[in-house]
Amino acid sequence: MSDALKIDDFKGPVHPDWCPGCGDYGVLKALKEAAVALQIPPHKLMVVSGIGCSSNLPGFINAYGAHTLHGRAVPVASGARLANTDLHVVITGGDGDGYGLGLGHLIHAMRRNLNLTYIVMDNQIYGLTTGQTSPTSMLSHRTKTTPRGNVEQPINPIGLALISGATYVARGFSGNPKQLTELIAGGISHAGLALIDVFSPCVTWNKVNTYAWFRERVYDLSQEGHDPANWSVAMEKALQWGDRIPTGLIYQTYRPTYEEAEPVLGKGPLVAQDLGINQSLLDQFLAETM
Amino acid sequence: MSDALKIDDFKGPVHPDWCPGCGDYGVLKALKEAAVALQIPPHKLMVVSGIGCSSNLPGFINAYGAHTLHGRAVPVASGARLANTDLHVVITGGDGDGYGLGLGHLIHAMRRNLNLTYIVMDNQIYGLTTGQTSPTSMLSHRTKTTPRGNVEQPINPIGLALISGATYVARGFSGNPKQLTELIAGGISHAGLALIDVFSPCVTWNKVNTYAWFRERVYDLSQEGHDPANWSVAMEKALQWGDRIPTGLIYQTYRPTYEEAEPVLGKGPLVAQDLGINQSLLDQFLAETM
Amino acid sequence: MKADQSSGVIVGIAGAAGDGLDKTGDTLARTASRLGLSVFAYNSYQSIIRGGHIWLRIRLAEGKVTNHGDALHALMVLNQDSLERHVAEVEPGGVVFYDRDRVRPVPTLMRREVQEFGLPVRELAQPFGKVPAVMQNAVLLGAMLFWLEFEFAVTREVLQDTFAHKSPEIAHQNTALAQAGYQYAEQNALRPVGLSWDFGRIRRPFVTGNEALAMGAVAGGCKFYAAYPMTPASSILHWLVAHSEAAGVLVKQAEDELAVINMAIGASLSGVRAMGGTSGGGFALMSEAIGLAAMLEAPVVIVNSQRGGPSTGLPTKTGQEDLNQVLGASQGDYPRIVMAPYNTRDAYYSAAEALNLAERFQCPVIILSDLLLSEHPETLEPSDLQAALPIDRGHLLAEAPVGYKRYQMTTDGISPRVLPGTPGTTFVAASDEHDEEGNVISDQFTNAPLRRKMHEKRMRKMDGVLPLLEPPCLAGPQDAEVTLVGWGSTWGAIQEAVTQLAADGIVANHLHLKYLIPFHRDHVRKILSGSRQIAVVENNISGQFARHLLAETGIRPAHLILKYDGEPFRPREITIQTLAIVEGKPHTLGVLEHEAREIAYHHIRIHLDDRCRPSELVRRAMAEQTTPVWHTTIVDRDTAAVTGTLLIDAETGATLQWLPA
Amino acid sequence: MKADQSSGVIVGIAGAAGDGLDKTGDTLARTASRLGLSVFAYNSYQSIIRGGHIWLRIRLAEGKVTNHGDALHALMVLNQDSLERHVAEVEPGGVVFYDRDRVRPVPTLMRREVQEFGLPVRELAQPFGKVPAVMQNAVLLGAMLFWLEFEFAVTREVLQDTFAHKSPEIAHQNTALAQAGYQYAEQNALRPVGLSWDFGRIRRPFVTGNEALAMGAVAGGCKFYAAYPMTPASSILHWLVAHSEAAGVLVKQAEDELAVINMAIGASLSGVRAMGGTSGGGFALMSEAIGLAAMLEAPVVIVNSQRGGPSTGLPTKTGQEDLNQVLGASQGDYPRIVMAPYNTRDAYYSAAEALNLAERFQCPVIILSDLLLSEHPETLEPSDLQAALPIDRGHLLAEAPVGYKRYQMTTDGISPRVLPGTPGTTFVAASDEHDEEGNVISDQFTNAPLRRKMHEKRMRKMDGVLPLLEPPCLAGPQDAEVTLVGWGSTWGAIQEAVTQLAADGIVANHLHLKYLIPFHRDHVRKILSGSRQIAVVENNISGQFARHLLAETGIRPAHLILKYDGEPFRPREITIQTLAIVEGKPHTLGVLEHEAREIAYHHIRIHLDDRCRPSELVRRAMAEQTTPVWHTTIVDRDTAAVTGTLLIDAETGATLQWLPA
Ligand SMILES: Cc1ncc(C[n+]2csc(CCOP(=O)(O)OP(=O)(O)O)c2C)c(N)n1
Ligand SMILES: Cc1ncc(C[n+]2csc(CCOP(=O)(O)OP(=O)(O)O)c2C)c(N)n1
Ligand code: SF4
Ligand code: SF4
Ligand SMILES: [Mg+2]
Ligand SMILES: [Mg+2]
Repeated sequence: MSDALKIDDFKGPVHPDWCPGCGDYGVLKALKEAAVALQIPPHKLMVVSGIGCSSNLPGFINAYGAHTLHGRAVPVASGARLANTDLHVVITGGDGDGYGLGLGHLIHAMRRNLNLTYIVMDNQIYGLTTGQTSPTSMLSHRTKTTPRGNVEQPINPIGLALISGATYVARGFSGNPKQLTELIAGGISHAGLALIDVFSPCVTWNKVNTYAWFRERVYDLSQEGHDPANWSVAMEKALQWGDRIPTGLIYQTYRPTYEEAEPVLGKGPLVAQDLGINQSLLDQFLAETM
Repeated sequence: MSDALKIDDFKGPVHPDWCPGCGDYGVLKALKEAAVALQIPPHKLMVVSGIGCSSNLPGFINAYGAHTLHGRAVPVASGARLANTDLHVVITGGDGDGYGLGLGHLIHAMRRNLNLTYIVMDNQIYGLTTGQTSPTSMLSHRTKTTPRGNVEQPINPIGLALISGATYVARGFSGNPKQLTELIAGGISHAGLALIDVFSPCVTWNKVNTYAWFRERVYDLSQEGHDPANWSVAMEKALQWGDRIPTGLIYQTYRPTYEEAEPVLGKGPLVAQDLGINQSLLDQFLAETM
Repeated sequence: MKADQSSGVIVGIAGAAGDGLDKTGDTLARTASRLGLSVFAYNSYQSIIRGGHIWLRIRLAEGKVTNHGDALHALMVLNQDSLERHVAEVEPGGVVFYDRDRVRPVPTLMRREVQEFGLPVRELAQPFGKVPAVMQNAVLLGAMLFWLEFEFAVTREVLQDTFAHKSPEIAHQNTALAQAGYQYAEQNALRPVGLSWDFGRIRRPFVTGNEALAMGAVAGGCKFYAAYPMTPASSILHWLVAHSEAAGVLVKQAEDELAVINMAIGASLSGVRAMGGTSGGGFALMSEAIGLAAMLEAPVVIVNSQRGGPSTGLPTKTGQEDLNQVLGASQGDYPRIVMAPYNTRDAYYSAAEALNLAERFQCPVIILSDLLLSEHPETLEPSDLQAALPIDRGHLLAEAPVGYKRYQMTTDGISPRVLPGTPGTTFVAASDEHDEEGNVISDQFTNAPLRRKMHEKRMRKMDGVLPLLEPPCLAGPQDAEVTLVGWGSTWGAIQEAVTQLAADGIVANHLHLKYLIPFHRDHVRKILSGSRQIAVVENNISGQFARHLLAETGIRPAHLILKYDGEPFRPREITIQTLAIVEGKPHTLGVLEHEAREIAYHHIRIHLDDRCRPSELVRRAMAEQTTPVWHTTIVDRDTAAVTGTLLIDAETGATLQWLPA
Repeated sequence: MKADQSSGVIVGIAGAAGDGLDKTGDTLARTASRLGLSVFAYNSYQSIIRGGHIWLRIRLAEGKVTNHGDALHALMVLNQDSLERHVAEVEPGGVVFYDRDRVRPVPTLMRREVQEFGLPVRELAQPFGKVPAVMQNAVLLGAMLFWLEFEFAVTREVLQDTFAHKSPEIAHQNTALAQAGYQYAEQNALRPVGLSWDFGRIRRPFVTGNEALAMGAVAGGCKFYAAYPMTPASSILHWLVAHSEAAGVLVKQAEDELAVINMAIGASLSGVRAMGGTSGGGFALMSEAIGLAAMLEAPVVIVNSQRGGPSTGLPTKTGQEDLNQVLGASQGDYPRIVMAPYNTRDAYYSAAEALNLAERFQCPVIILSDLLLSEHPETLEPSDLQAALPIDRGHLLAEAPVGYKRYQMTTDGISPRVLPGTPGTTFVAASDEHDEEGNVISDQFTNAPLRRKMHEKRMRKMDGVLPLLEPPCLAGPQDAEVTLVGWGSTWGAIQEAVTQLAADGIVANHLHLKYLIPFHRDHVRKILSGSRQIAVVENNISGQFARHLLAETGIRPAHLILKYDGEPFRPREITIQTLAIVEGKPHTLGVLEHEAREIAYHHIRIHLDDRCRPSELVRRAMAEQTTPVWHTTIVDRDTAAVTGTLLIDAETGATLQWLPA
């Protein structure tokens, strides 16, 4: 036990560049705690992000990582995972990144059911670009680009996940680190795609959806006897918003992962397989054409 | 009544280039019939498509049109509609176009609730590119790119529409032209975004989801006392697949359209508004900076 | 040009999509190939699944042929439209095969001494039960085989092999039909082509550029291929997916091209050789991530198989129109390598080479192919494709040294790589500017000098590339009258044009570029400085390569030989333009008679019914027009009575007016 | 360089994001502007919302200034890091303002004769109640105003106007704090700058390039603007959304850049003037649709405001790195226009001109801006921006003539346009190749000659563009020793460099290009043929414009003056490099002492704690190294005791080794 991994083993090379009080600190901590709980060595963990305040996370944890393009973390992570199924691949990013530009990839990834854990730091705003409306900004929210209030119905990430075939669907709150750690650890352990939408307040640009705002509203599904195996109930929970907002594991199910269905991976991780071709196989390929 | 519009008024300049028996013929006909039913003059109708067999439709109807990029019909149509709210803007395209490459745009358009009618000719295959798997190809479907059978859970367009805030959600079958005409006319009349997913068999590449396959399974919701105002029931219908597949108007509701919420459109269609600025307004803008 | 053994016989098959002419062509090509002939085929088709117009040309010769050639010696047409489109192309001494129940010859369109050979297809097919329409081509094919003086037994074998997995029934039926046509030709005194073939009987692979490229990728260690279907790149995906397990390549059809390249980059970051394929529109979508790969220093190979643009353009037509796009892809400056394989064999080796270069220099490598190269099949020599290729993984470490820095600022710009999963270190590959360890310097750690040095480090990698690439060399005599400069798939046609020019008494030479970035600046400058006249040959309207050449070498080619109508060059087109250059004749963009005729056909197809066709065309000045006009008489197909006159602007190509008779 | 009225006083304010220094700077700039001075400010900031390092420079002068200048005459620092980063830059005779409770001066870093002026901020703020940290800057500002010899009353007015909408309370508090600083300076014998300002007291607009461009778009009839936030284009979106109703522009924040441009194209098809804005990465995503606009002949204007790349690169830093990308955007050849405004005033007119050109030629127009031009504010003359601009909608018909063809093949390539909604005709705008009526010819109607002529028709439009664009002209004497060639936002710095060179006895002239496509080939060739030496000045590593120049004119500039560290050129940097060129001195990429110092600071920030800093640097050859090394002594901030030595490669910039003492 003495060489068990501790949280300090995941300490990143630099201090985060987030504003003091930013919700993303809580997510970073919970991710580290989850890695500790699962005893994943840093070199087996790969954290992939897009662009945004939240997407800076990979730089702040001791793990392999990729900090890619705005909206493209999901396909990069998908490739990384397919190429090396020995890695635990976690995606971290923002609501703009994941539900705006990257929405199509996310839905396709969910129906594909790759073994990925996707943590969205959902602050309902574009943080890094200084406070524009985001796909999860609430109706009437006045932001830099909606001075008269947002008129587009926000994305429902939980509902989308449920309808798109995600096999692990959860919502966390960075004000509840214990629950968040469990949700993330659960997501990483889960065989299949896990989407964890996390309320992660932007203390600088979002003056509506603050810690206090969430504290008044969130409740923990696990304390209300919620059955995460029941899709219909999960969908009901997905629709709940307002005075009471559910958090916790909303839905979990099992179906074959994409990796399991891919015969080429039967021979082990792609990265460890042989390269090239021998003449007899090439001749066989050529013979087909004659 | 003598100068009422007839179906021949919508006859396009050329004969469609679809394969004989393609489901898209039925959709074209139904669209024309709907225009006749609504007596929309051809010059007030604008049909926008992406790329695919189905997306060739605008060329085959007498109306203004745009035949754009694969997956981008929705934003082009959105711009066209915002710029001229006197036009009825109908989007026509395929499942690959709309639910593959274009999925993100679609979901954002649905939550935006622009007054657009989107008809997806869903043949569960990529027709024009010769038979690859599509986002709606069923599990196990063997296509050119899934020789061992598709392993990705198909997109559920109806469910996605419901969760994304579409205000008119319907499913048609090109084998049932009467119903389809009504659904399209209903969609065009509807104030807000209408998504009409149409089973439109590809007789060349999809040997599974044929006319016969659908005929055995589809039923008409309107004949079963379905209440299209009930979201939860609509969601149940969205999940129904297999022996019985519902068609008809699945869900309809009303909320302000984007156009209604946009103050600049208060002065009438953008295309008819004045251009330029006068010196006093410019001076006012400049004064803000001094 | 008459058919002969060495320059070959060229046969054409024309019909509509869905007529099954690809199968017919395949049977012919395989028969020839099994007999030991070289084959080069090119299929000109449209973006339509059924109907439209398909035009397949197959060139057969004893020696290697590198393009689909100029002449047309035999034509098989499956409908009237096809006959009218192509019959005028048949060389004197040639032959036209058709089903006389469906097609009526138009003698006025034919050149002299062309045999008309109509077969009573329905009657001949009768004895063999219910025969689907697409199978009836076999009757015409049989006659053509007789004309070609091929042994029927070989075709029988081919048909058996082809349909073996379907049913022996179908194989048998096809064979019987072809044989009926063969015999009918024999019995009805069809005059054969008259060549004394020396059949080598060596079996040769008959592969397309995409198949070769896919096999080359496998040989080169590609383990991950992602794509979204797009003509003309799709068949790489199709081949790889079909051979995925055997070849050990994980193949992923993604939701769009953005996903394609980003998945490939992800796979590359994890350490496998990854590739993606697309055409111009998909490449445009990928362009942001090309820069990402460069910034992350993730090796990745992207194939852009070009087609006619701009935009959706001509999805099933060829072009070399994406050079500008590839040169400009993505924001900022970054290292990358661009190569354009010049033939099918080269496509195989290019794929493997690209994978090596990508890993060696940890940067994106782009393979610029095009529809011609991607899709045309040709026979290769059995020894052309060698399986054992060097796999150079570059500076890849199995273990992380102490103090390891992923983006170490080295003198050659190459930073040793360890892969995620390696114990003892970690790093983040970041798209923001970063320090040697990968920490971003776009935020709190802003640092102008570090940025400068890291930017230089990346760019410095390019210095190492050129020495590894084989320099171009001049084919033909140094002191030729004209130097033809080409790149990519035009190689075969230019090469043959040089031979044709020699026959016309003009000494030309040929410089062909495969590597576009980096560019063999000094070599090319040296070679071209000895040239008397330079003409760049390319398949686009603006001379994209000529511009690149100027920007790289300072040499402005005096002449451009361009083609941008969607069709690949025929050698003779290059020859004719070269002759005009040598003779100092001006090049005009005016509408030629046969082009005006085609424009008239278009008007008829859209606006007049199928019962008429253009007959005479006269070019005239008109009072109200500053430009001359083609007066095109349109006649009834049956009665030849004049239906009216169509006026076509002989400069702009505009259809000006339709004057009914 | 000493401060003077005409070349101006340059003050710097340095701190962290969130320190409120933008407000402080704004108050200063507005005060100066209201006094009648010209102001040019440049803010160098990072991609971080709080913390990091912000570096704002404000140049104040009686006459117009066109750039942020070279020297630094006064410095206000809000934290220790900022002091250490910038104090060495303060000119002899200058002054440093700081809060003496938070910042400690480092005399060894300072140049001679620099006044150290620490204020007891906490104490001075005491009387005014609970003052938020960000407001305490006002105290330092007050002292600076005294030093500048500005009238305090004007600042009072500015503060009142600025905070009027918030609360009179805050306005009052701010004023009191500033006044306290002002008085403290007076009482503590701060030596003022010593200029006898001639305040013109003309109020001038103080606008950024993006604001000017947004206003110009409104003046030019833009009715639809779509964007997705992206630095440095975002503030166009912000300005337009805030003024949307007043200006009558429908502004749409879309879900991504693909949607942005496609929405703009849709709006354009419906007939409104539409524009979109982004930076390089977003432009990459748009590139497919740029070709779409060209193919549909849909007028659309896209602003690409460049930042440092490649990839995410330096999101808040400037660069001119996207010229290649813009030249290469999208597959195929197609007509388009590219222009790069050269200053704020020009940004206004460029937007309107771009909208006119787009409609006149029915093609995409790209405006290449950059972070410097987009974000820096400067004072304009009140008459600079004229509201009444010509709006040329090109060949737009209100009614459809009989036989109307949307894509008519005209001699100038421009086909008359009718808009959807017009009775009497209909057409489809198709991205596939099409005939004059818009019917696609990529399918059943395949037609090579029609394709050729339609492709030529589109491209022919370009012939009409150049005559409408103002040709570039040479500034300065014809027979100068060296010609500086620039494009876009570098105009101001190059202009001033020419003046500086004159002072150094070197006659230089200046050719500045605004229009990049089409290119004034003949004009430029003629102008440059008279040049003795040509140096291209640009903000990128590869000389993208120099390559373009060569490709367009055949002229290869002998020299490149490049900067690619994210910062805009200062005039003196250009002057120095020009002098080196004239003197034939070689340019080296080696790491200079101050750069090695910054690299050492980076190492300290990441690996050592904040208690040490670099002191002496010595450049030495080392036995094991082929390249020389900067031996950097690191000392304790408090005790100045040596902590260790850091070795930095003087060629590559690599941090080689840390040797603790
Ligand atoms: C293609 C592209 N478009 C736009 C941007 C600019 N951009 C950077 S971050 C961001 C949004 C950030 O919002 P979110 O993803 O919610 O992250 P947050 O900062 O709120 O954590 C945007 C628009 C970009 N980097 N790339
Ligand atoms: C960016 C881009 N990628 C790929 C293509 C190639 N492509 C054309 S149509 C098509 C799919 C068509 O499928 P669908 O939308 O379902 O239409 P269908 O032909 O089945 O009606 C594809 C992949 C393209 N035109 N553009
Ligand atoms: S701006 Fe918002 S999201 Fe970004 S670091 Fe600050 S608090 Fe967090
Ligand atoms: S390929 Fe399929 S979808 Fe396309 S036209 Fe033919 S039947 Fe219709
Ligand atoms: Mg956010
Ligand atoms: Mg489809």
